[in-house]
Formats: sequence, structure tokens, C-alpha cells
Amino acid sequence: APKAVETEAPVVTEAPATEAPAETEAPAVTEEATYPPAPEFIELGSSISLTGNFGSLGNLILPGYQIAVEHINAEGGVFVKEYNTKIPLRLTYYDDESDPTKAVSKMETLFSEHELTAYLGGGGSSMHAASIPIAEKNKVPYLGISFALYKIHQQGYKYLFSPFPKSPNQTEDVFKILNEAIPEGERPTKVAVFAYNDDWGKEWGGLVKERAPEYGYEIVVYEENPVGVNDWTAAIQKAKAAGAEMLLTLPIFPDGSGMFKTMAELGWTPKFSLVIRAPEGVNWGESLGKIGEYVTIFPGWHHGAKFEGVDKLNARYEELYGRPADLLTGPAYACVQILAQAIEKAGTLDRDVIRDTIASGEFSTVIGKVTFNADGTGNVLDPLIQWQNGKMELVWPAEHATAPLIYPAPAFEDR
Amino acid sequence: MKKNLSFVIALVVTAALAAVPLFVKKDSLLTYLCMILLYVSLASSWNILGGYTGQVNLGHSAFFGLGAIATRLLWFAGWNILLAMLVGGLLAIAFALLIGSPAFKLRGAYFTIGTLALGQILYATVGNLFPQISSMPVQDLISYTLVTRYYLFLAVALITVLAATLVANSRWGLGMMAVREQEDAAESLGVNAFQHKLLALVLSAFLAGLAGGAFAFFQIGYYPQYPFSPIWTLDSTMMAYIGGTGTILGPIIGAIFFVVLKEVLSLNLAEFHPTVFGILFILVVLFLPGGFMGLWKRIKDKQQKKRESMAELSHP
Amino acid sequence: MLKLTEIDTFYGDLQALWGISLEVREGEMVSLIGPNGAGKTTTLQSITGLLRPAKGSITFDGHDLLKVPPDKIVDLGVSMVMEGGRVFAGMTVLENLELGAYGSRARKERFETMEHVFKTFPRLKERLNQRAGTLSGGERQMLAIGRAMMSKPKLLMLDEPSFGLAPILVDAIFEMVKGINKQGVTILLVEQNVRAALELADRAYVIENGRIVGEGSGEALLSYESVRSAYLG
Amino acid sequence: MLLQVEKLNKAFGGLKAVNNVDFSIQSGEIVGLIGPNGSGKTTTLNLLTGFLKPDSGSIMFDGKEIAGSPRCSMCGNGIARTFQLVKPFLNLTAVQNVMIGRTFGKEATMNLKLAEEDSFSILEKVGLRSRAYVLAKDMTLMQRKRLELARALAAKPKLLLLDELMAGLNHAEADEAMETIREIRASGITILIVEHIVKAIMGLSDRIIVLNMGEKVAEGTAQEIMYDPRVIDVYLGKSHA
Amino acid sequence: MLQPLAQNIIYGILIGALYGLAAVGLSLVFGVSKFLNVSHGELLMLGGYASFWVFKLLKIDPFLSIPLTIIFLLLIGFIFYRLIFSRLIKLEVEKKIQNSLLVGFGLSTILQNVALRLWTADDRSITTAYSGLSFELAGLRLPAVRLISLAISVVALISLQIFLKKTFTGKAIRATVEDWQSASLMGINIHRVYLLAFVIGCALAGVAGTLVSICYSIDPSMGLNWTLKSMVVMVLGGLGSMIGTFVGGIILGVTESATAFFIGGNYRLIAGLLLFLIILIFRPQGLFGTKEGDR
Ligand SMILES: Nc1ncnc2c1ncn2[C@@H]1O[C@H](COP(=O)(O)OP(=O)(O)OP(=O)(O)O)[C@@H](O)[C@H]1O
Ligand SMILES: Nc1ncnc2c1ncn2[C@@H]1O[C@H](COP(=O)(O)OP(=O)(O)OP(=O)(O)O)[C@@H](O)[C@H]1O
Ligand SMILES: [Mg+2]
Ligand SMILES: [Mg+2]
Repeated sequence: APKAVETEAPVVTEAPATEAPAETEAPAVTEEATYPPAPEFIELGSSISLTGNFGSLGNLILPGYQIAVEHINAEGGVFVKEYNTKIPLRLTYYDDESDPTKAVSKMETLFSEHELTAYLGGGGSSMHAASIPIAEKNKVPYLGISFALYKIHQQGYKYLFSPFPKSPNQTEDVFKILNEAIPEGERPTKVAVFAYNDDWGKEWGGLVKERAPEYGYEIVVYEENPVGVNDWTAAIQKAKAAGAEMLLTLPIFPDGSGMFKTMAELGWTPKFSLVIRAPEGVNWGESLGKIGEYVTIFPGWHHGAKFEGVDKLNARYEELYGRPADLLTGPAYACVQILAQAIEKAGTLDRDVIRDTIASGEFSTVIGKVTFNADGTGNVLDPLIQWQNGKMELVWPAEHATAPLIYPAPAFEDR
Repeated sequence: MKKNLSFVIALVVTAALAAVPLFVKKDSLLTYLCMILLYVSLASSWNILGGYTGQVNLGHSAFFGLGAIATRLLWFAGWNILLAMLVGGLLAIAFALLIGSPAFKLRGAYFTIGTLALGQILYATVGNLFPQISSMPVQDLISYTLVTRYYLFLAVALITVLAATLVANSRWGLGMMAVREQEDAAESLGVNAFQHKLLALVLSAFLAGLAGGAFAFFQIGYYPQYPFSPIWTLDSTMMAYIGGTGTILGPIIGAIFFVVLKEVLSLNLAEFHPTVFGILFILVVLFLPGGFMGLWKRIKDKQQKKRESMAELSHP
Repeated sequence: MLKLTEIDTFYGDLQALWGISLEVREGEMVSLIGPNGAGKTTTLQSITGLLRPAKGSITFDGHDLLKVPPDKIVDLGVSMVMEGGRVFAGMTVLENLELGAYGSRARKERFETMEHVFKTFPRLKERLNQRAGTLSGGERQMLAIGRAMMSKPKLLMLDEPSFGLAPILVDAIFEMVKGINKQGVTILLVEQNVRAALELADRAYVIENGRIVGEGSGEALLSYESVRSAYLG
Repeated sequence: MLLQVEKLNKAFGGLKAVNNVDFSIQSGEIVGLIGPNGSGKTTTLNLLTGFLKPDSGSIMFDGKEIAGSPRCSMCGNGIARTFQLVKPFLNLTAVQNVMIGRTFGKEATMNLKLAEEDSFSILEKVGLRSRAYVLAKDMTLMQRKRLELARALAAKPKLLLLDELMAGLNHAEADEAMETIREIRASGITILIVEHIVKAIMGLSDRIIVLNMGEKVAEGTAQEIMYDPRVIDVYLGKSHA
Repeated sequence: MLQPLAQNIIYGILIGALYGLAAVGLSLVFGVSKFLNVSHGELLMLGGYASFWVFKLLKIDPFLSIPLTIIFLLLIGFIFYRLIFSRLIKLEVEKKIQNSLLVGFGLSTILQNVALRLWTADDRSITTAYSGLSFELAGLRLPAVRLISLAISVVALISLQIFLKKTFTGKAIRATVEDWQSASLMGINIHRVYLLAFVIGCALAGVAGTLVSICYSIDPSMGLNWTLKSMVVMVLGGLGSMIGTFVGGIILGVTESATAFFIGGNYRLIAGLLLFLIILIFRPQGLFGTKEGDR
């Protein structure tokens, strides 16, 4: 049997479709209208990387989807006007082994085997890039997070929605925040960029190059590596020699940990470092200890964010995994929330109507109010997180902050 | 008589495969069939050099990737897909010719790892030169049909298997096997080992290039580097081995076994499917050290021996 | 000393030996002759444990060899020189000799034994640190025999020691084998050079198609017409 | 003159494995090449068949200079050989082994059917007809040697080089082998034979060439060689004198 | 210019030593039993995780826990050999290479998956109190952790070399490599030799894994890259030569670092592999391989 997750809560299977009308306040009920028989479930499908290179992402995203489904089903599901009843959600997911081709066939299987209402994405831009076109071809709304690559959104896909900060936000926000938080004269104006030669790396690097001067920063070192090269010695030496004060980079974990260990060894401490990707999991702090302190990230969310529902999510996550929700859990959870709200608003399981509803609506989620632009990018909060004392603290924007930004970072040898 | 029988079976199987889209409407099933056909092409083309000629090539994905990249670029530039694929195949040949002479200076493990390095170089270079994702334009997605892809994969697989069969049963095939078994002896009998290896390489490369072209036509969005990944080589090598190298049917059986087993397991066991796959895979290897075709051969040998001993009994 | 009774040995499903029985007494030199593929090598390998007979028994000095693991058979005093003087080509002459004394019994006395071997083969002492692969055919054969001697065998088995050697070396090798036998080592010799083998041996067995078909003193067999026509041509 | 070798030289590092060797072979002859182990016999064969490139010297075969030609062209020139350490195509059947000789040799045929038929009759000649469908790896050493001979014959050479084909045969078996070799000669093939079995080499060869340490030390008929004191000294030893 | 270059080359050597150590184990196993164990990288991963957990849970310094890691991998190696690889010993060489590839492939799939389930897909890295420490010498920085790693690699290599060249057991291993039948006739228990070589290979992979987890990071899918790298290094050095393999690793490491320095990180991998191929063109048997070392 395919791996159908009705979540751990028994509610799903029991949720009797007939109970729903009584509860609803919908005026339609009064007219004794006849409704078509409701499907047993609202089917959501996900091809997600649980093994292979992107396994760490997939395993963070999946619980977000699962808990959201569980929470919504605990309320009986989503009310769909067309059937005049609440219908529970059902998530079916397959492991694509971090292989784009397998992802394609898993996407097709999901579509063929289930009356899908929407796809939920996996993790990593290359996986999204392979999957999204299938959704587009099958005309099924696709909600995906955990990729900042903006370019995907410029392909004209109609069914893609991503409530997640993108490269243009990140590369602009970092300078904005610094200029707001740090008085002129103390700012780390000499910037080293350690980028990648993949398309996200290039997109990101290009944007940084463009923005830095606008905000009064100068890029003194720009180094590029292929993904998976964990030796950054040459780049670090150049940065050190150029007197760079700030590091902007987006390494995967092995590269990032290698980078920071070498930085400590070579004695170059940037006053401020924005390190996207590698430090987004709790393993960063566990693995790197003091060396990994004070780096900042733009993960799209933090469990300390003061939005409705965050506490409930954290509580459940704590129950399951013994810690507050991880950074990707919130956005994943939000995807399901958005879908549920859109379906309810649309009042139908017609995918095109749902798509239009997502595109035009405003949704309130654990990541805050979300609306979508025409290209499918979400207007979402882009909080800055900093590693402090082995924990990730939300340091920006101030109204959500759990701790103040620490600047400048103390030198490695003084920690 | 036996030849005729296999010919008839082959025809029937081909006809059945050609009729599949008439009955199968599910895109998921068609996608799996496409994957199987793709791997049949890859494993069979690998087998021409690795199985028949004994040159274990771990850089096969280079040819697959070259075919894919050329086809994709030309196709997006508006070329006819078949023409684009042909150019992809020719590009693979060009690369084969370029590396043939230095590569065949190496023997055994040195050749194997040398080709692995070649494949990795291409993988890294393409990653450097084409970092941008290649996506089919959205307006083309509307007209995307899997059935066309299916037929293309089928055609490539048929061409590959047919070419392999023709070569294996020719004088060239004999020469290749001689080179595989004992290069010195082969040369002493007049077999030009280099020529045979090169021919096998060129053919293997061309067919893999065609497969790459078909892949480029099939996969909607991917990084140009992806078809160059060593995983393709590893998978097709494993398929050829587990089916039985140096035979026509081996790689076909291997590909089917591999893809189907993997798919069935991953659809049914979300978290532990690789473990179960690995265990089954190892068990098959331990019990069938010559691959599936090895088992087949042993059964035939046993029968043959029985017949011989019967004959001996009747004419002492 | 060595006694084989009713040995059957198989290669897979192929039976190579059929009820072989033979005996070698202490101090004797016994030859085993027979046409190609008769099973001579197979017999020797069955004794050393390289092959395991399916049936029958092999006793040596009161030990049941079929119950002894192959690597312990050498320790009992059984040593064999394989066809073609196979030495460890990548290792030095010295290392080859040392490995000959790998068994625990021989290892203790390896230095004395080596001196002894050098007395029999002075050539080896001159080439001590040369890689065995660069030795000439005759020297290799000497090394192979010397290496076997290093295990202090009570029984030394030689498989075609004259294979591929120039006539002048053949004579020399046979002289050495005779010398070793004189020192008290029992010898079981397989040879295609039937005349020399029979002349040297105290006794001989004739093996054909995996079966013993004749047995007798060397001289006696030499004079048999059937043996003459079959092996001496 | 079928083969004319002049001033042939080959050294491995400091070792002169073949040193200024001259000899020639007439069509239809059987010539023996003997010498102590390591005297350069196999090396000479390797030079003749292109497996080694001579340092200097000339090899005229059938009116054509062939020194240094690639080894895979030698068979086409009309020279076939066997190897001292036999090199069968282990995973092919006996008949496939022979077919390769037949389809790539001097009078190569492209017609596989024809080649197969021919191969059977060649296997018959060397006494392996009943083993035609046996894989070479399932054969004994002696069968492999016969197979090697069959394969070389299938290439239809003018000159056949045999390297210790008879090593490991007893005298009676050697007699049979000698008979086969005579038949081959009778079919019009010239033979150069390297062998350590004195009886065979003396019995077969019209002429014998003796090498020692890479140099030719004697040449003559069997009788002449038998009693040549130098040959006795370096090769035969006293017992054969 | 000179100083940064020197600094870079130092790092190249330090990294290269790791490559070398990783490859030595693979090379030993391949030399002795002709097993091309493509799960070598996964064994490395197991070694890394072993040190990581011992460090995390028991707070034992990763360098000090190396003996534990070695024991753990010896055990793993023993199990794998007994359960799986011993069944391939009797096959002919070609089939042995082929089947060990297959079995190794299956094994690596299993190990990756099991590691993923046991330890999640999270990357891990060991950072001790002295990580990041370095000594300054003539303006060059010598990182403590990597220096110790280098020392450990060298010690491991030299011990292996002494073991192979000087001890009876080591000679028995080499003898078995050359001719197992003759070796068996010498009274060498060849099954024990194969087992021994295999588990030593595993242990070396484990040590390499420890060092990787200290200098870099580990995760369940790290294996393939290390296997590929080890294979390249093994061949670069020449099959059968342990010293050669180690030197090959260092050459590769230095080439990569120098390329990153002069041309850019994008070309380090390519340059390393190109150098490898160029060396092979001139020395088809690898740097320290012998001519007959083929196959
Ligand atoms: N490895 C093997 N596999 C299968 N059969 C074998 C093997 N080795 C030998 N045989 C068979 O066993 C029989 C005896 O062979 P054996 O090698 O003992 O003969 P031999 O008397 O030593 O001959 P020779 O004079 O050629 O050395 C032969 O018929 C041969 O076919
Ligand atoms: N490829 C090689 N490299 C180095 N030395 C070689 C090579 N081939 C042969 N030799 C050496 O050249 C000399 C002649 O060898 P060759 O094989 O020709 O001897 P042979 O006369 O055939 O001896 P045998 O009767 O033992 O077969 C020997 O000393 C040998 O060690
Ligand atoms: Mg024998
Ligand atoms: Mg010779």
C-alpha cells in the first residue's frame, strides 16, 4: 500500500462526513439543497527527499506537513461548500531519494493514483525544479518551501506558490538590517562573499554585488566554489588579506562546517556573518560549538515568532521530537494552512479555482500573514536568526525578537 | 530453428511494447516503463564495451550526458528532436574518439578508474559551465505528452538492443570477446585489439548518447550536470552485472529487475526501502554469482551434461 | 608413513580420482607416473588439503589428514612443490624461504634450516635479496624446492620438477632430489620424464584416468612392455 | 627463403636477451630453437611476432621487412604462434576459440557459418572435435595446448611458431604430438619449434639453432648439435651426450 | 604571494593525507582479495559516526577514542566478511571484482539507509575545545587538529608498512596476494589472511572517518564521494603500493589546493582529476605500481 499518512491521530479515519453540516453556520443548509457525495479525503501528495543528499531537508519539512494535517483533521477537516461538509486531509508521500528523475516519476504516481487536490513540495531547488513542471503539466497547485532560488518563479509557472523568502529579499534585507541595527562607522563595510557556481549561488552572488554598494558596502573578496567542496582555505586567506569584516555565504553543511573550522584555524573572524543553509539545523550548534556561534541566518521562520498557532505547533513538536519546532517546520505547516484556507474559501475541490484563490487571497498562518505575488513568491516575514549560546535566537525584526543581535562577533580565539 | 524462435519472441515483445500506450493510460505507469526502457538502453550500451569487450567503463554517464546536453540545446533552439538526438549521439562519438586512444593505454582497474575520472571531469566541467537549471518553457508543457516520450524511449531501447545483437553475432563481436578474454592471444591471431575496443566504445557511446537525447526530451526540468552524474554509470553497471554481462538479455533483465524492485519497494516501504533493496540485491548476488544469465547458463549446462552422460551410457 | 585408501576427489561434479590407494614408507622415494590429466596433481593436492576428497582416508604418521585443516598439514611434515616452480615473484628469495618456514614447528628453527638449504642450493644464498620473479627457470625451481625444505618436511612431494627446464638443469634437479632423499626426507615424485623418475625411485605407481593401474619397483616397471610403450615411446 | 633474420637485438635494461642473432628458415622446413632457460628463445619469438620491438636488426618474411610491424598484423603477414604459457579465450567454447583464428587470420573469412565448419575440421585434426562446445576454462592444460595449436592453424599461417608446446608430455605423448606436427608440415606449413624435450626436438627438426645468453652458439642438423661440445656444455648435459 | 601559497600547500598536504589514508584501506583489500569494495566510503562514515557518538555521549576525545573506533570497525568488518564477502573468495578474479562491486553497492545502500534512520540525515562534525587552535611558524598557521590527523595517518601507514614487510603475518598477506595456492601450501591459512586484510582495510577506513569527522563533517550520504576519491587515489599511487597510495593522496590534495589558489575553487576537482589522467598516460601502472600490477 502506498504510504498514506493519516497522521497519528485517529481522528482522520473516524471523522464522519455527515457530522459536519450541523456544525457549520453556513446559511446554505437551510435550503435542503442536495449536494454531491463528498470524497472521503482531500488528497495531498508529496514527493520528498527522505534519503540522499536532501534527506536532511525532507526530514525537517515532512513533520510540518504531518502536524498541520493532524491539527486540521482534529477539527474534522476542511469545510467544502460544494459538498457542504468537512472533509479530512490525507497526505501521501513518497521518498524520491534526492534524485530529480525519481521525483518526476513519484509526482506522476501521486497524480495517477490519487485524486490530488494539491502537491506539497520537497526540499532543495533542484528537486523543486524537477517537480514543479509536473504539477504545472498536471495543473495541480504546488506549494513548496525551502528554496530561495528566485529564478524558478520567473519561468511563468501558474500553479507554483512558495511562502518562503527568496534571494532578492535575503540579499536586500541583510544590508537593511545591518544599517538599521548598527550605527554608521561601526558597520562591517568590507564584505567577503563565498558563493557557489550553481544557479542559486550565482543568482544570490549577483544580487549581493548589485545591492552592496547601494547600502554602502564594498565587496572586497568574491570567491566561488562548486557545491561539496569543503576546503575554503584559499578563499579565507584572501578574505583575511583583504581585511574583510563581513562574510556572506550560502554553504551546505559540510562546506560550512569546513569553512568555519578553517576560519578559526587561520584566525579570521568576520564581525558579522550571514550563512544561509548550513546553520539552519540544530546540528550546527551541536557540531560546531563555539566555532559556530554568532552566525546569522535567514531561514524564513523561527519558533519564537509571535504568530497565532505557533504555540500549538511547538507543543506538538516538543511532544514528538523533544524540542520546539525546527526552522522549516513552520513554513511547511503554513503550506497546509494556506491550502486549507484556500479550499475553504474556494468552496470546491476544483484545482483551478483553488489555484486562483491562493493567488488572490490572504492567509493567516504560523509564519504570519501571507499573500502571493503574481510569480508565486510569497510576501512573508524574513526574520534574521543568530546562533547564540548554542541556540538559535530571533534577532530581527525587533517586535518578534527573542534576543538582541550580537555585534561584532568576538574573535574565535577569545570565545 | 532456435534463432527463428528468439526472433519471433522478440517481435512479439516489441509489438506488445508498442501497443502499451493504447491500454495504459496512467502516466505513472508510463513513466516507469520509460525509466525501464531508458535503463535498458543504458545498461545494454554499457554492455557492448564493458561486457563484450571486457573494458569496464565507469565513465558511461559522460556519453549519456553529452547526448542529453546537445539534444536539449538544439531542441530548445528549435531543431527537430530526432535530428537533435542524432547530433547528441555524434557528439558522444566525438568524445569517444577523443579519449579512446589515451584511455585504451590503460588496462584493468586502471582503465576502469581512469574512465571514472573522465566522467567526473565532465560532470564537474558541465556543472561549472552550465550552472543554470534547464526547464522546458511553460507554454510547451501544455503540449507535453508522455506517450511520445514513451515511443522515443522504446525506439532507442530497440535500436540499442538490436545493434548489440547484430554486433555480438558478427565477426566484430567474436573479435571483441577475444580481446576481452585474452588480448595477447587475440592480437597474435590478427585481431586489432585497439580497433575493436574503439569500435565498441564508439558504438556504446553513440547509443548512450541517443539515450541521453531521449532523456533530455523526457525530463522537463533538470540541471544540465545531472545526466553526467556517476549514479547513472553505477546504476547501469550494476544492472548489466546483475543481469549477466556479455549477453544480450542480461542487461535487459538486470534493468527490469533493478527498476521494478526499487520502485515496488519505495512505493511500499517509505523509510526502509533502501535497506530492503540492498539486502535483496546482495542475496541475489550471493546466490547468482554470474547474474541471472549465469543461472540460466548453469541450468542449460546441467541439462547438456545429463544429455551427454545419457549418450555415453547408450554408446559406451 | 603416508597411506591413501580409496580416495575419490571431485572438481565440482567432475570426478577426477576414483578409489586411489597408495602408500609411501619412511625414507622411500616413490614416483607417480601417468599420462596427462591422469590425476597426479589432483592426488598430491588431495594430500596437501588444497583439494578435499569426497571419500576415502589419508593418514600420515598416524594423523588423519582429512581431519586436519589445510594450513596445519604442513606442520605435520608434509610439503609440496607445485607444478612450474611457483614462487612468490614479487618477494625476495629470502622472504620466499622465510615463508617456507611459516608453520609454527619450522619457524623456530628457520635459521638453521636455511643454512642447511644453502648447503644444498648455494646459488640461492648468492641471490638472497633478488626478487624471485627475476630468477631464471632453474633458479626458480631451486627456490621452490628450497622453500619447501624450509618447512622441515618429513615427506616432500614434487610435481613435475623438470617441467620446462633445459636438459642440463633437469639432470641437476634430479641430482638434488636424490640428495634430499639421502638426507632422510621421504619423497613422492610426480614426473613426466618417466625414465628418470623410474630410475630414481624405489617404487612407483602408475595412474591412468584417475585410477591406479600399476605398482612396483622402479626397475620392474621400467622393464614392463606396457609401461615402456605407453610412457617411454 | 621464407624468413631471414639478421643482426637481431633486444635488450631489457642491461640484459641483452637477444644479441646479434642471424638465422633463416626455408619454406617447408621444421627448424628447432633450443637453449638453456632464459637464453632468449621466447624473446626471439616475441620479436618475430611483433610482441616486442627489436632494438635493431631486420626480419624479412616472405620478401617483406616486418621488424617492428604491429603484432596484430603479423597474422595477416602469415605468421602464427602459440604461447609458452597458454593463453586460451577462457570463457569461449573451443569452436569459438578456433573461429577467431579463422575469421581474423591470413585467409580470414567473413562468413561465420563457413568459419564454424572449418573450425570443426581443425579441431578434428588436433583431436578436440568432441570438446567443441566445451569452454576453454573447463579444459586441462594439455587440451588447452591443443586448442592453442588449433587456433594458430585456423589462421592459415605460412610460418607457425610453437613455444614449448610439448612441455609436460611424457615420451609416448610427445610421440603423438610429433606426429601431429609432421602432419602440419606436410600440409605445407613451415614450423619454428622451441622445445626442451630432446627427443622431440631432435626427431622433428631438419635444422636446429642453439641460443645461449641471447647469442647464437650453434646451428646444424640434429646429429651435429647432439655432439657439439658447446651445446653439451651449456644445454644438453652429459647424460644426453 | 609566497606566504599564502605556502599556507595553501600546507593545507593541501593535510587534506591529501586524509585522501591517502582513506584510499590505503581500499587498496589493501583490493590487493589482497581483489574485492573492489564500493562501500568503503560508508565504512568511513561508520568510523566517523562512532567517534562522533563516543565524543557526544561519553565525552571522550575523538583522537583518544580511535582505538575504540578501530575495534568497532574490526567488528563490522568481521561481520561483513563472514556474512558476505567470504562467499566470493572462491570466484575467479574477474567475477570477484564484479561481484564485490555489486555486493558493495548493496551494502552501501543499506548502510546509508540505516545510518539515516539511526542518526537522521543531519550532518555532524566533532569540535573539541582545541579545534580551531593553530601554531604559528614563520608566519604560517599550522592547525593543531589537522597536524595530529596527519601524524595519525602517517603512523597508521608506517605501522601497516612495517606489519606487511617485517612480520610473518604481513608476509603471509603479501604471499597470498601473489599466489594463494602456494601460500596455502606454506601452511598459511588463507581464509584468515583474507579476513585479516579485510578487517584491517575496514579499520583504516574507520580511522580515516574519525579524522574526517574532526576536520570536516560526516553525514549518511557522504560515502560515494569518498569511495570515488579513494579509488582515484588508489590507482594514482599504483595498485599494491601502500606508500604510493598515500603519496598519491597527498599529490592530489596539493594539486587541488594549489588550483583553488591560483585558478579558483571551481577548477580544483577538475585539475586534480586531470593531473591524475595525465600521470596515467605517462605511467599507466600508476606512480608506484609495477607493470604486472594490472588486473
Ligand atoms: N581445476 C580443475 N577443474 C576441473 N577439472 C580439473 C581441474 N584440474 C584438473 N581437472 C581434471 O582432473 C583430471 C586430473 O587432472 P590432474 O591435473 O590431476 O592431472 P595430472 O595427472 O596432474 O596431469 P598433468 O600431467 O597434465 O599435470 C583431469 O581430467 C582434469 O580435467
Ligand atoms: N619483458 C621482459 N622484461 C625484462 N626481462 C625480460 C622480459 N622478457 C624476458 N626477459 C628476460 O630475458 C631473458 C630471456 O628470456 P626468454 O623468455 O626469451 O627465455 P627462454 O629462452 O624462452 O627461456 P625458457 O626456456 O625458460 O622459456 C631472461 O633472462 C628473461 O628474464
Ligand atoms: Mg599435473
Ligand atoms: Mg621461453
